[in-house]
Amino acid sequence: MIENGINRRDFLKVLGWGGATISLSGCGFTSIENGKETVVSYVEFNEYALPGIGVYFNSTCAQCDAGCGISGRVREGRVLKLEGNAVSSVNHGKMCGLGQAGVQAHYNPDRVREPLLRTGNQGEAITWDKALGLINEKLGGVKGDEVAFLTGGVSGHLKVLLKNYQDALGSKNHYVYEAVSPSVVRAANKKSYGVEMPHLRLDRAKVIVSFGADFLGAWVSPVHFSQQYAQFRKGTRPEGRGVLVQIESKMTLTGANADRWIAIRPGTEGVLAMGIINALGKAGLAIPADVAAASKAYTAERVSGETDVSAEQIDKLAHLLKTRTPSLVLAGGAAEGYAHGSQNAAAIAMLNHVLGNVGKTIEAPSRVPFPQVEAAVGNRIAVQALNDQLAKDKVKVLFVYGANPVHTAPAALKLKDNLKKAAFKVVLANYMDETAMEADLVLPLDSWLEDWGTSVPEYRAEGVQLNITQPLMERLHPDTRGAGDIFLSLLKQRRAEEYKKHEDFYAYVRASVLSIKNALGGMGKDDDLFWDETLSQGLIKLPGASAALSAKAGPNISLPASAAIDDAYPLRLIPYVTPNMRDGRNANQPWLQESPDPLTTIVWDSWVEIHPVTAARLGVEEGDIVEVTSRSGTIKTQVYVFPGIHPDAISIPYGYGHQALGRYAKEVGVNVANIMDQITDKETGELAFNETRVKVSKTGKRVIIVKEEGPAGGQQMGKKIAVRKSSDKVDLSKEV
Amino acid sequence: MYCHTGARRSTVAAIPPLQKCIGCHMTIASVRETPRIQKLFEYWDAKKPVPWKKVHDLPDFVRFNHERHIKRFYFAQGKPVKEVCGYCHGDIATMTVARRQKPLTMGWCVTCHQKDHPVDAVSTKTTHGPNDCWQCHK
Amino acid sequence: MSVTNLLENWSKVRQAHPVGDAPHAEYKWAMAIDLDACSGCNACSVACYAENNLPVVGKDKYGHGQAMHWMRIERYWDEDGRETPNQGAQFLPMMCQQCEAAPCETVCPVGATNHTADGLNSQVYNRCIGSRYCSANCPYKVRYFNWWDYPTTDNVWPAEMTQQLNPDVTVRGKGVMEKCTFCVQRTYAAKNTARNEGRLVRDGEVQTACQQACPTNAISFGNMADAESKVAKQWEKQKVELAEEEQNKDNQVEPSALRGYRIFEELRPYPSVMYLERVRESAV
Amino acid sequence: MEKDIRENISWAQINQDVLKSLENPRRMYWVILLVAVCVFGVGVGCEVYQYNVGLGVANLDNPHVWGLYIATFIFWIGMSHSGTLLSAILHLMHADWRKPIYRFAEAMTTFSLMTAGLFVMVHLGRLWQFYYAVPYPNDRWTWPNFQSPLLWDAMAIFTYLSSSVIFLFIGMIPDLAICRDHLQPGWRKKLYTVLALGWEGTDRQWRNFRVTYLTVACFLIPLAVSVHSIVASDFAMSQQPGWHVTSFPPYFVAGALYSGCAAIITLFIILRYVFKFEEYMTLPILKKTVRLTFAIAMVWTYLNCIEFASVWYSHDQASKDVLIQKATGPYAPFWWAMIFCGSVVPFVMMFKRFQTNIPVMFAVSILLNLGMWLERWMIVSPTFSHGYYPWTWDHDQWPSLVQWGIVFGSFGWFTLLFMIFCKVFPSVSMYEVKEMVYHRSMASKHDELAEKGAH
Repeated sequence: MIENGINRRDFLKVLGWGGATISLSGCGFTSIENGKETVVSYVEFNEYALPGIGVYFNSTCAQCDAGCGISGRVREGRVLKLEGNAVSSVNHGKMCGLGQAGVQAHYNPDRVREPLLRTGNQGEAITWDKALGLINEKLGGVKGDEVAFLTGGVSGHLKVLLKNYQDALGSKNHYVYEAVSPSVVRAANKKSYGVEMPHLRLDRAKVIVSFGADFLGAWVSPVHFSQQYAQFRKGTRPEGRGVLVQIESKMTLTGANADRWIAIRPGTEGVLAMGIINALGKAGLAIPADVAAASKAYTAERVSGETDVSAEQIDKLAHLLKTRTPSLVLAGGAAEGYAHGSQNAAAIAMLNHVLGNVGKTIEAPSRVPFPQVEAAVGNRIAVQALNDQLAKDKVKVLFVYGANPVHTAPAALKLKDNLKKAAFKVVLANYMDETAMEADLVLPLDSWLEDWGTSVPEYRAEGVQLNITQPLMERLHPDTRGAGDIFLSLLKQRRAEEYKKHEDFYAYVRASVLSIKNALGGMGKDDDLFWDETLSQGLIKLPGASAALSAKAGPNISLPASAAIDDAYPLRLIPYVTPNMRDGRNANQPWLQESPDPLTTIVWDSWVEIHPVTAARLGVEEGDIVEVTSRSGTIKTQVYVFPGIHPDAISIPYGYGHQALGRYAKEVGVNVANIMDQITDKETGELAFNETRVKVSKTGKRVIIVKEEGPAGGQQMGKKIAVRKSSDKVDLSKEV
Repeated sequence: MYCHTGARRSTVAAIPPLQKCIGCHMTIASVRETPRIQKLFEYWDAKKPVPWKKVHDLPDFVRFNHERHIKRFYFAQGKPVKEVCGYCHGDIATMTVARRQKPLTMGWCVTCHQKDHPVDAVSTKTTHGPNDCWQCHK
Repeated sequence: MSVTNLLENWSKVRQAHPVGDAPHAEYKWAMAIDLDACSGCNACSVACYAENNLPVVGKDKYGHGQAMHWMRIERYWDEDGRETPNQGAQFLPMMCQQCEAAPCETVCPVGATNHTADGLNSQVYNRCIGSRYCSANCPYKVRYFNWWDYPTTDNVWPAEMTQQLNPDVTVRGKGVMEKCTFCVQRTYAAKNTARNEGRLVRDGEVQTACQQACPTNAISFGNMADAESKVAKQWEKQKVELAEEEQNKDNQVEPSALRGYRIFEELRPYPSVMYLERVRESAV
Repeated sequence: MEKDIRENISWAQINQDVLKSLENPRRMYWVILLVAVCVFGVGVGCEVYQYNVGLGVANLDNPHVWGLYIATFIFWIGMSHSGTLLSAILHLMHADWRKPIYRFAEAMTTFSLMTAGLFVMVHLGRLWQFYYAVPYPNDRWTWPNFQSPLLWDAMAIFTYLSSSVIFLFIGMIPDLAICRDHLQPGWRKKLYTVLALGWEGTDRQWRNFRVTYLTVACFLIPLAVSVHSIVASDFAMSQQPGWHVTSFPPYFVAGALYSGCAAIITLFIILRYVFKFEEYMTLPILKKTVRLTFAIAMVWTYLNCIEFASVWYSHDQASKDVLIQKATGPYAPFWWAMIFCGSVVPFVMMFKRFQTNIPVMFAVSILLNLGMWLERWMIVSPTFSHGYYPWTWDHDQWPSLVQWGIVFGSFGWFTLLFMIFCKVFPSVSMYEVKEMVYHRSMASKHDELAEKGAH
């Protein structure tokens, strides 16, 4: 349906803003006025667009890294709304709120519109030639290992290009940073399953026991898991309705949907896992000798003492797991975020082995046939490493793309100061975010609805798929460019010969995809035809053999005795990764700010969740402004008394409190990263998210919290509104 | 219907692409030099879209579906184009500069939606336009 | 001139299906929402903002209860006094229930809200004079009033944002009431295509924005007049009768094992949305 | 008991006294007028602001969509009833003590109706589209919704307003003639000449006059009752807890008469002072009015109890909740204040010594009005903040200054109209007072004769 990029750009020509601007006069005037309004039409023919009728184009969502396929409704050359791409194996035509808000990333009024060069404290607009020239000049006389790249997770051909550019510069320092990535679990998985990201089958499990994996909210690939979850809940499926047990210290969205939500003392997840294994053994489940030995010490009494989970609850759980197989045990953010996170994760993984879930509900992912396009997944250690390099003055030129460490990394790192040591910092950005503010040169990026590209999601839902990103609309601002285009032109500075055949990134992507056409199942197809099909699909499914799982359970697990109470800082801080904000990169999209946090229903601000008991002890009430102090710093925010949290812990949402980014994000809430201690997981060296210990003190100020929930709170006042049935009182088998 | 191809396929009739205007006007020597046509060509050379004035402009909370009306009166009942389009747009053919000849007010629309029309050329069955607010108000 | 018109069409304007004498001819749009599938993720709500040009009101006005979310997710806790909510929370998506005998319709002084032939509760923005009686009389409180002039003085859509506005949906100015329309612009388009092909709209051919987004397929929407549609089947299986104010299954001696129910049925608005009760495992 | 009025006032004296009120009132008059103008100005300012910015400035919200505007609207409608009560009902009952005071009571009716009408407008979100609610054949072929109590309201009020204006005017004709004949030439004389409709005082004119007056009076009474019943049906016909009460129409009517009488006492005292009407608005008349008010107060209290009881013993839990919330929730202070002002304060009026004590009665009448205003507010607001749907129970929305400003301003507007009226037209009906005096003197004469006859 689409010939090639050049025509497509024409096709995407916007047909008169008319529609929108006029409709602003929405209600009110009823008269019919001659010639008051004007309407414009295309200059040239195009057989695709029929004014008044929406056309759908497929592309890939870039709001998070899950890589959902999208299908954008385009009318009169403007993209109006995003729907899920039914073909995509990640989201099967579905979408989350975060993705829906993608159009606001595109139309955002606070986007950077032209290259900005720092002069003093101002950014001075310069031309692209000047900007690129400047980079070239700054790179002159700088050794390869003095050049560093800090990016978010990259994959596909952009990754290839980036790699080539680094090679061209002779730089080995590519730091891939993801503030909220499940990196500890990856490592643990690698150990106990042989792969970092096994393919999970929630839809096959009869029981899911999740140690703080918020797979419905913000964990790895929420939309995909949500769909599996829907299957899992169906009473009509052969396994019957599945049972979800969520074990965590702070209730996540997934926890809110669990049949049984178990509040566990922070950090003792591993202990509970071992306790369950022990209980399973007692219940008569055959357990490998070494494992049994390892778990023997974890008696019900000890475990319930340490974890704060009652003994009979543990037995019930063991019984359930024993009787209903296959089951699936997940280790998520809550479990991994401690100095002994790896141990927790390992213990939990062992539980899977004991229950024999490996191979049943935990499958091997398919292997990506072209490793060069495989996702380079980010972690938090990257930014620590870079920070050390900067501190040691090892970095002269720094490129930043798709990451905002100044906002997301713990302030304890002093990254902001260390950045100053790098002589020349280039930031590729959509907004003037905190990191861009530190830059010497800011290069304005296309929005992902204007850009070309390919990507391979890290979590491979059903087989590998190469996602295509393509423009749904012509550039809003003439002077922005795609990251691909930028790196391509930078490469041309180095390897002109090699790359001059690629006019732009689009041409490069097209050429490279077509070069492996046969491997992509385009055997014998005409290039243009194959390309058009690819574009109209928005993705290519890759034939991929699945990797092997090494089903070995490492019983050597050393869990620390439950940490002693710290009197100075008695409470545990759990930074909450919300479904809307995630790491806060999308905070400037008003829909996300205004769509309430599912659990507290708070909007437009951050808050600290405190258990009623703790609140009573501290003498605070809802709306009190409190100081939350850790060893690394202090922040002030409003109290929300919340039953869904362990009394030993408090929780503050992550990703708020921007100091830049734009009108909808700036000064909204507080940044919890400012008080996170730089404590790392012993094995992987990853930042331990939940290790920070804090104390809470009143300031005496009080506000009325702005939230969706009214004064009646979660009460139904005896009215029959949201009703719940117990599973033994309902017959689901005959439902449609 | 040669120019406003949208009329039979979409709710909006759509202004034809400039290319189409040019296509004919290239060859119509008689008016080729008149100032308005000159202007047309200026836009064409500049490859700029023409900001046409809306002569038949409805309020933005009203939806008029060209397709439905054309489908019914032209295709089903086989009325001549002149009449079908003319009913709302007047006799455009005779205008150098289009003018609005019909009131296009709600009452005016309703007068028709009250009337009974034959469903198509052959059948004797009649029905009148829908009376439900959401047919036209959006 | 038009007193006759008034008298003739009165019944059309004031029809109350199915309690009235006018049965549903071709279409009766209805919904079923499975609370056991709903995870409360808010995707539907955001999708609604995107589809229906809903204004973002900002913190202050949200705090004043002037938010404009046509679809809101409500979060309830157990009320049996357990110290921790160890059964999780209870989410409920609430939007206009498109009542068949809608309390809002009868009270509007100018008849700006009416019942359409396909069983929707229409709201005509330009007819509304803002007496707010409809909202006052709505048991679900799902009608939202434009307290401010969001498009202009409040500048809710600055700069390029206006280009995202959906041309098929009016942008409401100050002083009018608005509410969920079951995405009437979509059903309208679907009916249009269907008519071109001389047929009725097929089941699944048209989706509401919320339904299309919902990652767990908790929402199903369709034509109740078509007995083969999924929605019709669900209602039928759950033994929920659109035209009943009290369901037969609830009068049995032993409690029904079915999950379907409608909110505030006893007030006799005959809502067109059926909810399916959330299920909680008894074994843990 | 002492007399309502001296029998031996000469008719000329009456004319003179009353006509004086058109010429030179006390200075207080001008003070009041000035204050009224300022207060009204505030109201106008607020309304202009609200019109331009949007109703949000009133600090209403979803679902709390109605506030003081509706409450005050009902309050003013209520005020209007007493005029009819005094002039029409008492007229038919031949209670002739009403004669000196019914004129200004009628004026009060008219003007409070006008004020109420304003609130309908102020309340609208799109005032500029108001004409949509008016049933007239239009090019859109559309009609308002005849099912909506709000529409009945509009119609009832308009009818009531127009007929009470007519009633007021007819009742004035003979007096206008008197003014015409006694005033020096000037714009006023012209005005009276026109309005007097060439009244000569011939028998025929008097006969027609009596008949017309009687007819309109009879027409007005059912109207008055219906108007407030319809206002009541705005609520009673809705489905909301706390509104859906069968006894609302009588309850509202009683409340209306109540606040009306209270207002009459207030104005009675003011006029008596400002226009030096001590001769005519005598304490005995005040006493009668006070007693009447007390009776109505008790009726209202009774109906209040009826309402509570019917809610309490109904099976409608939601309504009960609303009632409980009224008495205990955020609105409790106002609710109890209403009970106090409406049902406790009136007992002061039981005592003879207070019934004619002007300062006390003034204070009491003000309190009663306050109570009645609170009553209206307590009917409107709590239901919103505590309706069927718990999730949307809102934080009690405190009305913004704009809302208060407009309510405040309406009092200015009313006083303004009323004061101007009293200055331009005779606020005491001369011819009826003459009748009254005449009858009284006849009566006393008759007694004397009777005594004579005995001897």
